[in-house]
Amino acid sequence: MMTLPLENPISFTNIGRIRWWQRGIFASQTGYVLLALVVLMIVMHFASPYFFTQGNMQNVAKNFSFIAIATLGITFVIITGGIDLSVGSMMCFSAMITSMVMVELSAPGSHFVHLAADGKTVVANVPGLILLISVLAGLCTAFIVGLVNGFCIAMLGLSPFVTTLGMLSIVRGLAYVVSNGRGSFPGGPDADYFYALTSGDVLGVPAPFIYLVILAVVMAVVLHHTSFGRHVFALGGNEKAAELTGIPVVRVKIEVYVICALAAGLQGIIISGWLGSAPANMATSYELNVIAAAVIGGANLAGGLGGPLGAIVGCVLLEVIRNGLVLAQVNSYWQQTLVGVIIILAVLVDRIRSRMT
Amino acid sequence: MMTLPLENPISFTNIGRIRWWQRGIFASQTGYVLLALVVLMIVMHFASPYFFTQGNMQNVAKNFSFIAIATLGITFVIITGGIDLSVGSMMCFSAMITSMVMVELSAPGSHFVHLAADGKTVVANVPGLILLISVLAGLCTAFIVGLVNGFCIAMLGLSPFVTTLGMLSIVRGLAYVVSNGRGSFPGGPDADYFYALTSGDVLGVPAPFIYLVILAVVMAVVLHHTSFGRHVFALGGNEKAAELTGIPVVRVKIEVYVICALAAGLQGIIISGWLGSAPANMATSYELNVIAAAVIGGANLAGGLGGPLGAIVGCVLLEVIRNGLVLAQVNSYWQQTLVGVIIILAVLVDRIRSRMT
Amino acid sequence: MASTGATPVLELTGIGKEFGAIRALHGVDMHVHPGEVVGLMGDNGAGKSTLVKIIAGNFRPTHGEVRFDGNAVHFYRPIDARAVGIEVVYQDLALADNLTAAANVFLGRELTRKFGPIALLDHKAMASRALKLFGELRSETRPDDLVKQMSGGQRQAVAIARTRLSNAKLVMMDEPTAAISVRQVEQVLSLIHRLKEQGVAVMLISHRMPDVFAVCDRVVVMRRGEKRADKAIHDTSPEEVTALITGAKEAA
Amino acid sequence: MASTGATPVLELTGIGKEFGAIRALHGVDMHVHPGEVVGLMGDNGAGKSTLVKIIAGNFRPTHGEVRFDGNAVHFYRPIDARAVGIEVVYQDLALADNLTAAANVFLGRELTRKFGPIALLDHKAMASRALKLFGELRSETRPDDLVKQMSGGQRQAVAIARTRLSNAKLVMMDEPTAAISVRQVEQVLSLIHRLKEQGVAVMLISHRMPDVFAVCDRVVVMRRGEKRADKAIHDTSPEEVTALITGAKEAA
Amino acid sequence: QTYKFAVVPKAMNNPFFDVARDGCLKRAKELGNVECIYKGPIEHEPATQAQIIQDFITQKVDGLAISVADVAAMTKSIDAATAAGIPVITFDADAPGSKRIAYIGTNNKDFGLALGKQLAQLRPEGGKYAIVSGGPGAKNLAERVDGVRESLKGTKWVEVQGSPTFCNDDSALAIQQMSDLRTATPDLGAIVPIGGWPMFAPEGYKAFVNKNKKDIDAGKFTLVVADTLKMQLELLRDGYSNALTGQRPFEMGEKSMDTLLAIKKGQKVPEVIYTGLDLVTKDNVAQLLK
Ligand SMILES: Nc1ncnc2c1ncn2[C@@H]1O[C@H](COP(=O)(O)OP(=O)(O)OP(=O)(O)O)[C@@H](O)[C@H]1O
Ligand SMILES: Nc1ncnc2c1ncn2[C@@H]1O[C@H](COP(=O)(O)OP(=O)(O)OP(=O)(O)O)[C@@H](O)[C@H]1O
Ligand SMILES: [Mg+2]
Ligand SMILES: [Mg+2]
Repeated sequence: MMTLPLENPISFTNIGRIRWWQRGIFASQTGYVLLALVVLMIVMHFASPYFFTQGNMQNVAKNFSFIAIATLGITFVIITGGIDLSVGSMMCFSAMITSMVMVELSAPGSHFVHLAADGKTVVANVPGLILLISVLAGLCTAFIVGLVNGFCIAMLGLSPFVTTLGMLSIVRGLAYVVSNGRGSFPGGPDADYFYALTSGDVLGVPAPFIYLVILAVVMAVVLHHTSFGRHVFALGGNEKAAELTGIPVVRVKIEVYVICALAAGLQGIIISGWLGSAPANMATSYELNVIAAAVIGGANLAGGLGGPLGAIVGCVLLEVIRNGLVLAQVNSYWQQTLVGVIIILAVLVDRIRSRMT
Repeated sequence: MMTLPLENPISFTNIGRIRWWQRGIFASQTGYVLLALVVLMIVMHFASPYFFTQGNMQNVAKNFSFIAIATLGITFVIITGGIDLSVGSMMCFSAMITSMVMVELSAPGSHFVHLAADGKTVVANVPGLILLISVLAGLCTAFIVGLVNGFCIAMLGLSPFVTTLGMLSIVRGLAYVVSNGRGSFPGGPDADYFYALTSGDVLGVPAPFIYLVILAVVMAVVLHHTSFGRHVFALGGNEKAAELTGIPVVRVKIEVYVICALAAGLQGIIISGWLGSAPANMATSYELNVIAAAVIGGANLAGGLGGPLGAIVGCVLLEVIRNGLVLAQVNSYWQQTLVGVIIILAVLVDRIRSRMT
Repeated sequence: MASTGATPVLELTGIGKEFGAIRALHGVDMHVHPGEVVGLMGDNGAGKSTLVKIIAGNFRPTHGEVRFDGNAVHFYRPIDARAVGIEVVYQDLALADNLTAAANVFLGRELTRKFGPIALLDHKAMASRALKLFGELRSETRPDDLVKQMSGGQRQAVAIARTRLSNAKLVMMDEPTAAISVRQVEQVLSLIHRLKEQGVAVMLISHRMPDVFAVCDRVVVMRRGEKRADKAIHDTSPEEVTALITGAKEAA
Repeated sequence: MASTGATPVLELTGIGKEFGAIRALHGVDMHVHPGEVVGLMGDNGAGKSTLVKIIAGNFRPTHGEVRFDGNAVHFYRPIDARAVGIEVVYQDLALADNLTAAANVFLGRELTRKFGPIALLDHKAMASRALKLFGELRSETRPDDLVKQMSGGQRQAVAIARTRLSNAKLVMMDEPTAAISVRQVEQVLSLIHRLKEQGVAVMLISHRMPDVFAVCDRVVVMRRGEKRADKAIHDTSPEEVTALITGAKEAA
Repeated sequence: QTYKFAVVPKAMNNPFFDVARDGCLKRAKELGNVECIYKGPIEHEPATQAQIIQDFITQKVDGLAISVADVAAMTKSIDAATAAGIPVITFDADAPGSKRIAYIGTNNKDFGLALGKQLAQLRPEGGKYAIVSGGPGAKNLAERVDGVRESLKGTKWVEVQGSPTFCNDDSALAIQQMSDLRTATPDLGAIVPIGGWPMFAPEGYKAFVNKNKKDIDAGKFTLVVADTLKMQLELLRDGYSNALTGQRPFEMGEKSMDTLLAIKKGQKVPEVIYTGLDLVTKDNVAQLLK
């Protein structure tokens, strides 16, 4: 289209410079919760001299990575203004499918493992293939569940809360059905690779933490530098407007629930690798923790706000509270009360910001 | 103010009559979920001959009344666009305080019970006074918790999700602390009144059901025929507008959380009467059921929509599913899956409506 | 004309407001007398709505003082401003979409009937009163329809109808005629005339030059958060005001 | 003037729409030719926005047929209408409050740069392009500000700027000048002129009589969901149109 | 004639009850004329369990075997069932004051005492110890904690602050808490989980043990764990714990069916049937694994 030459270009005389501390993370809930986290860590340091030991820090890093990947996933959903209560069940179901498939494929006589003449089992195919297939099977399950969630919410227009609450029940039930309540254990020739990939570490950094960092960076790029991310935010800001401006709302919504389910599935598989088992009650009621972590980190359940950094900060905060209270040898009955108090105090710090403006 | 005489009063020539089936309950999610409920009950009748027996219907009536009162309370919160995750813990804590106070006051030597000459205890005061005081103590606790929730959310502006999640933890922790993890039992001279009032029945109608009906009617009147109710809806519709038009937003919000906590407290006290005990893990994770019931019945988590009939229909539906599947002797692992499927199907019925318009 | 001798209803001195790095208002002095209609004009983003919101207790000013009826006032919430007699038609209308038109008109001051100790809403009275108010505005708005389902102009009529309920001392209207039709515009202007006759001070924000010149006694022009002109209407012309708004003329 | 011989871009026959008991539209016939500017006027609640939303694929009509470029079309979603070349400025603006002005302008058609297989947003290009568009409209709107924090007129500028991105065949503007200032009104009108010159059909909904008479070739008047008049602009007068709108004159 | 017996666990998400269930199912199949219905609350929650019992009463099952989630609450339900003519027995967790006909299971106090005694025998020199428990509301677990404390009272073992921790039957959490306990008190001499939770996650458990392998081998850190599921025995065999004390849930299931059938046939049954405890150490683990 043709543009008019501007006689006098628009200038903004009443706009000052935004100071660094009024911008980006410093003006966000994430920033203030991070501040609260730092304060909390200092307090914990004085409550227990062992808090800042290398071993404990490794532990904390591993433990929070265990829910952080799922939190990254649910953050997408929360940004669109949705919610996914099925993440806990999904973690369990994916883990279970993965280890069942792994065991199944490793059974002598399957396509992958043959009996050698001397009666010992021999892996006939590429090493790692069984692992790959079983992890894919677990993720595939998650994919399908995410698709069903997305379909019900985006196409049929059901409420995300009810749909995913139903799915929580469905998926957990299926986990009981397939395992007959017994849970399952990864096994077979590839189990060792599996354990190495899930609970090993690289130069002292736990593997799950590395995955988390990679996924968080990818997520940051996707959210802020791709059209898809833009659409996710637009959906959460004003769904009607998103629809009117031609954003494929249905597709974006479905994608978001699929991402969330996949993240939960991956999370479950990693946990099961660390546990060495996929019990049927694994990750029960983790959904509340995962949502809480995202929300504490600054995602807004009303939609339109959230990001990977916040998700991680929220998870770290929850883990530091848990770990710290045990280290500080607080009476267990009081622990639960204190967890609640600290959570509320941590988000309260964010109010400093509104007072300051 | 003076009014201008109208030359020609406004008439609306392009407005037809709204047919009865396009109005009120018939045009609401509540109506369609009610329809789904009826269908489900018919199915259950064929699945189990015991379903429509008088005894079972009484059971169903009692069981759903057990979460329905709390659901009425949370419906207020949901209408304002908030959420309260602390209801389950609140139920437990109130029940525990009530029975602890009851036992405490009934101990010989307290102001209420004296030792007679023959060594037996004698109630010195009015019969029922102990009961009254202990129930008030339980409700008072709920009142305080509701006040704290409301204060954090309305005055400090914290997110309802995080605040009440923190409170869930705090209240449950306190329940463990006060009972030392052991729970408590109603006792003393007034325990029998207590049991009569909570698990008795009037002409075959369970007492909790009667309370429920009374409270639901009161709630309907409050929501639709008082200024307070109007303000609750306005808050859910557009909080900013409510603030601008001079609605005392802070007060209404606090009141709403107090009502919710009181309802949960009352609910807990009734349950403990029926159970004859207030165990420390009572009502664990009931918050999801309570919220689900409200949402299934047509309340909208985004605010502005909901009512007592919907809350009750939601509770009945959940109870019929639970009860029906046990009666139908469905494999218990499949039960959980089916619960989820039926919940989703029930709200799906509501989509018929949008298709029809 | 306004009685310039009396104390002004509203007096602003050195009002400033910053949103982070944006200086939305800077050193605004202004006063409005009872029975005076002041037009507030300015380019988009000049700070008009911000000024209205400060007077209405919606924001607190970063600098300066607001005096109402001769006393310095500090409004913490909109309800405080309403209590002293300030009524506002907000630019974004401030309607609760899930309520009916009648409910919105009476929001915050519902009509009730006492039944013993209990005050129940008087639905009928509110609906008929609302219908009368809409009729006065010549607006085809049905009191029992949900605001969600209404057209832009109907929504605006609901917001304007609200100000008619109380005996306000100052009525501020932020672009009340933006979305409404020719016929209703006339009604709103005549409404302003009637308010003036009753001694109510009115502040009218509008981009419609003819409307401002039809009803206002005085016009205040804002530009980039600063007051550039404050003139009696018969001392100025639409051309001058336009020049002030666009910045072609610096001040007057 | 419009080339009445060619096929119309848009042709409506017998369009009707009911919302429950409300008959928002009834038997509306209408056509718009390429390069023609049609003004759509009517009282509040007359059904103008509803008609726009039907053409834009937002609602489906209860009765009647929409033909675009000579073919009968059924839009299921707004994106379908956009795909064939219909651009709309909605009355409620359709902005995502949590995004910046630039992001809103480019919503649904972001500019990207390819890095291998990955297409990343080109923030700089979008911001500078948006700034240019706002400049064309003479609007003091900053591309990097959040829409949430913007004044009413700045928001409207963002919504108008959107239509400038594509090569639309039909642009519908639902009260585009309601909230904007004098200077920007001129720019919007001149924008409409330019669109016309490029052969784009424009449908302008406005309550501002002078604007309609300044740019439109033809004016259509609606009343209570029915079309009451459809006249070339030089065959009518503001007075007649006003009479038609208010119902003083039944039809013309 | 066939009988329908309902087995109601405290919580279906606990692997312990899966074993009991398997016992019931196996025995029911062997008996031929018995059907075993296994159904309980998903999580440990007394009100839900009471509602489920009500449903079974409505359904007129022929007998109920209940693992009591809350004594007072279940006493009412058991009495209601008895009033409706349904014989009730309890297993795993008892309600002594109720009208239940028999109890099949372990004495939880004894269980705790046994755990304590094992620790005292392994490490008479004493030290600091911590307990990991399941849920703060479970009575049987509280009894076990009391048992452990009682049997270690006269010894040189002292309990650290903050013990017991509650893992809510969550294996991952149990292991995390064990690591934290060890970090908090580096000279911690022993951890006694009074349920098998940490070992239900074998890899995580092994990782924890491997970190402390040196101390364990040196006899400075001891793990005495409750329950004797197969995977636990294997872990013990491989040197990942020092001792196990187990109940016999499978037997509880079997005996429940037998007892209910006997009651139905009008035979007299003993009021308390202890299924006994298995005390396992390196020496006898092979025999139990057989
Ligand atoms: N909440 C806010 N946060 C940050 N900036 C704001 C906020 N509200 C307004 N502003 C900015 O302050 C300036 C003045 O806005 P205001 O709404 O007062 O303009 P206005 O004169 O009413 O314009 P219009 O005629 O378009 O309604 C604008 O630049 C706007 O972006
Ligand atoms: N979603 C809806 N549901 C029910 N009724 C509706 C809905 N949308 C519009 N209406 C009704 O349809 C009629 C026409 O509305 P519309 O928005 O088209 O009017 P309009 O001509 O654009 O008016 P304005 O000039 O005020 O914008 C009104 O009576 C309105 O109440
Ligand atoms: Mg404004
Ligand atoms: Mg309109």
